[in-house]
Amino acid sequence: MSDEGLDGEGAGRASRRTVLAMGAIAASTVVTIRPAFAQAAGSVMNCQIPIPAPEAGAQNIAADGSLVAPGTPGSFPPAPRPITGEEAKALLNSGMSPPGMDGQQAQAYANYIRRLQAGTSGFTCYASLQMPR
Amino acid sequence: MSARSLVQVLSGGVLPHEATGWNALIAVARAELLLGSLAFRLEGAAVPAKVAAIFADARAQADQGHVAALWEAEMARRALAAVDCPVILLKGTAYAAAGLQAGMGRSIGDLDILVPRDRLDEVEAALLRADWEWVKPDPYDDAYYRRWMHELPPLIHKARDRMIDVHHTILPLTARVKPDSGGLIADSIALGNGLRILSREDMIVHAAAHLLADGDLAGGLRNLWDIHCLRAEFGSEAGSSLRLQARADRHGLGSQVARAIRLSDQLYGAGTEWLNSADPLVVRRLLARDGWAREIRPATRLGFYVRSHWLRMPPAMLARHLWAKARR
Amino acid sequence: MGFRIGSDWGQPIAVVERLYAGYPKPDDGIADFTVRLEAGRPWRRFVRPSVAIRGDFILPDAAPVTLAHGLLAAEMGMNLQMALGYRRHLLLHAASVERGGRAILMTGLSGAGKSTLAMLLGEVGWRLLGDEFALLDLESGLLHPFPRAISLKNEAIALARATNRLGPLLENTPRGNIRHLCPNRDAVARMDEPAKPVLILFPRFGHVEAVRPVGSAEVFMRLTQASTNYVALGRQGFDALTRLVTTVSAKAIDYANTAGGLALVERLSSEAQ
Amino acid sequence: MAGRVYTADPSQERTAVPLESLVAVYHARSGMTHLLAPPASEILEALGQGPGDADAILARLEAQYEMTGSGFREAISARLEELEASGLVQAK
Repeated sequence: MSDEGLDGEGAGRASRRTVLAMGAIAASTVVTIRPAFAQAAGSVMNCQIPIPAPEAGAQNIAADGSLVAPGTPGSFPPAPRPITGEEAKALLNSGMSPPGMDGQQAQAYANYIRRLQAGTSGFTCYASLQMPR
Repeated sequence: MSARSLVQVLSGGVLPHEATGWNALIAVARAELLLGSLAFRLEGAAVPAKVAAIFADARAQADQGHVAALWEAEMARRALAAVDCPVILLKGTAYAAAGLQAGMGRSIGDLDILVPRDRLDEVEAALLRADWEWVKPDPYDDAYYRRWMHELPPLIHKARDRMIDVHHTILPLTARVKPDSGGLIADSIALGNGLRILSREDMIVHAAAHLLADGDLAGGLRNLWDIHCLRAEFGSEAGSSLRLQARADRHGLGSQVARAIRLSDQLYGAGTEWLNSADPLVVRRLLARDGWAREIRPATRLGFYVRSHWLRMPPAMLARHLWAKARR
Repeated sequence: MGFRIGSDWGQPIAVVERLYAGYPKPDDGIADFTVRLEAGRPWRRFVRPSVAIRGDFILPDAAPVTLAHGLLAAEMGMNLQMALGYRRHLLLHAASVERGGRAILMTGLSGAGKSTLAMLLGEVGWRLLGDEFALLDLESGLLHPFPRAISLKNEAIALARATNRLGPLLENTPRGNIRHLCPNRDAVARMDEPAKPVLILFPRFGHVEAVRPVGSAEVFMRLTQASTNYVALGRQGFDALTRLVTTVSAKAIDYANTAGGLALVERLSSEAQ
Repeated sequence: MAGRVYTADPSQERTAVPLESLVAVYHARSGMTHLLAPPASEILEALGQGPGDADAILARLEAQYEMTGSGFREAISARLEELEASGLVQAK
């Protein structure tokens, strides 16, 4: 079973040999299927992203989305309410600020969302917005 | 009280005889992460067809979960091969790898491994080279973990999205008892695939430590089921309970192990052991779920939350830790 | 498949019961999943009541729903249990319809129009198998019906003709206005009757009409990402999905309006093997 | 110089289904599915003859295929690293 599908087998010994293109060194040739439950779960739910995550404590958000101490110049206070999945989608895809937030502040939040990692509040929501289907 | 019904069915008691009872049993088993264990325990029993289908799904899910968990252990082994230190599997992965009854149907989340403390830096570097990364770069957490905990801050694998907890002992350094971590490693057992597991006694000691000294009792029913299964499997060997108690004493965990054994007997075994005065409160907390799997008695839970923290670290640090948490 | 829904309020339960009045009761009363609709905080039962969606499986980032949208909360709660907990079949986030024993699977981004197409097809001689999830049998390769209420959004609401099967209008939800349409009697009566998939479509609404064949590798990749349990099913999932994508043809279709979309689906289905 | 020597799990650990120019591989040991593009699938296949380094793989591929492109050895090494990260092969 595992030998099927590789056009080399048998054909290699035939008179006309199969061509194998080696491709560029940097080209990726192995893609692993990842679980997609977050994407699909997000598509059946409304989700929200608290900024910052409650577990991060009382911190401000810098323009690049990183967390900084309150009062850091150029940083923005926590979002007054969680950003909904729909708002996050509009913000990330077309730069549209959620209601009640100004442009620079919203961009800092957008960068925060882009930096979310697994295990952080809001990550499954962010992941659910990612996968084009 | 439906958690009680789960415990009774797991220990061989009568099965529910109507739908309400089954619905409650299944919901509570899911909430306590014991549905897979329950499904294996009742494999072949006369249950309604719908229940049999749910159990078959649960067994298949547990089996596939074990494939993924054992694979994660194998990938950790490959990543750490160059470090050349003993790598000891803990908890669910260890039970599954060793084919123990405690592993039957058990859900397995993160990969937990134990390595010698003086090799921790090399282990960390090797994992980072093999595409594990820090879960959260929070300076407080990081400093806290490194200084006080019994493990590295959790790492997650970039491609496989699975977490690894790298332990160097089985209790936080802040706990008043100091387990003999050298003994844990010296007496560990090779599995023949390049990985190791704790000795039988240490496995039970670790499960007990995890239950009573290192948590707020959340997930305690599963933890006690682990202990019950481990003892049932190991206990037939003459003198084992004496050996177990001696081993527990050596780690400074004699009373925790004794209590875990009392509780597991009370819940899953003959139930004849005399209960210490604090035990009923623990049992009450462990069984605090109704037929909709809702957590009941929040006051009890809150009490235990504080208590578990008190056991984790000396009081002055407790205050600091709570204060840092409260600011979040 | 059965769900047990508990709620801190009577309203969501009453609306669910009304919408699904024509559905058979589970014969043995044993639920596959439990859903709980709870007040996130005790006072939220009374003050600006908001419904937290809980149950056997929960999503940590789930946004609470206002009590006025209790039906939505119940539907989301059930969908969430399926998405996170279901293992009996390969679960695809797709709509599906059947006629003459031949089924069409439609999957795509939310908003691509699959629900609307499935709803309209379901009213013109096709049997609705499901609007949100398609269940692919791991052994037989057949699609099992899962005919729950179709969630119609915004402009699509006006397209529903069978007003006696509509649930309440839920205004200003996070996804706009939503109204649920209960599938017709045929879809409900034959919910135990599976069908063989013969065509996979990736519809896209609001574009100039176009049809593009989609190769098996792309279909495979897209369906793994449209499935919540593909990875969890292991070898069985792999076998079922590779069989589906190597035996059933797939097309990406763009359509400008619903009439054009319906005509396109009819044409492609008559051409499919 | 001799490169790192790689081995593949026995072929019964894998199920492969061709999907046009790609191959979908189910790896029973990990429970994971990988989609392989050429030449990764051919390299995996070549390892079926036994462990080998990039040079050995190159020789096996040259015996079977008309190779096109350039920098074969480097390309093979890069593919082996990808396969190693996926767990389908391991370095000995």
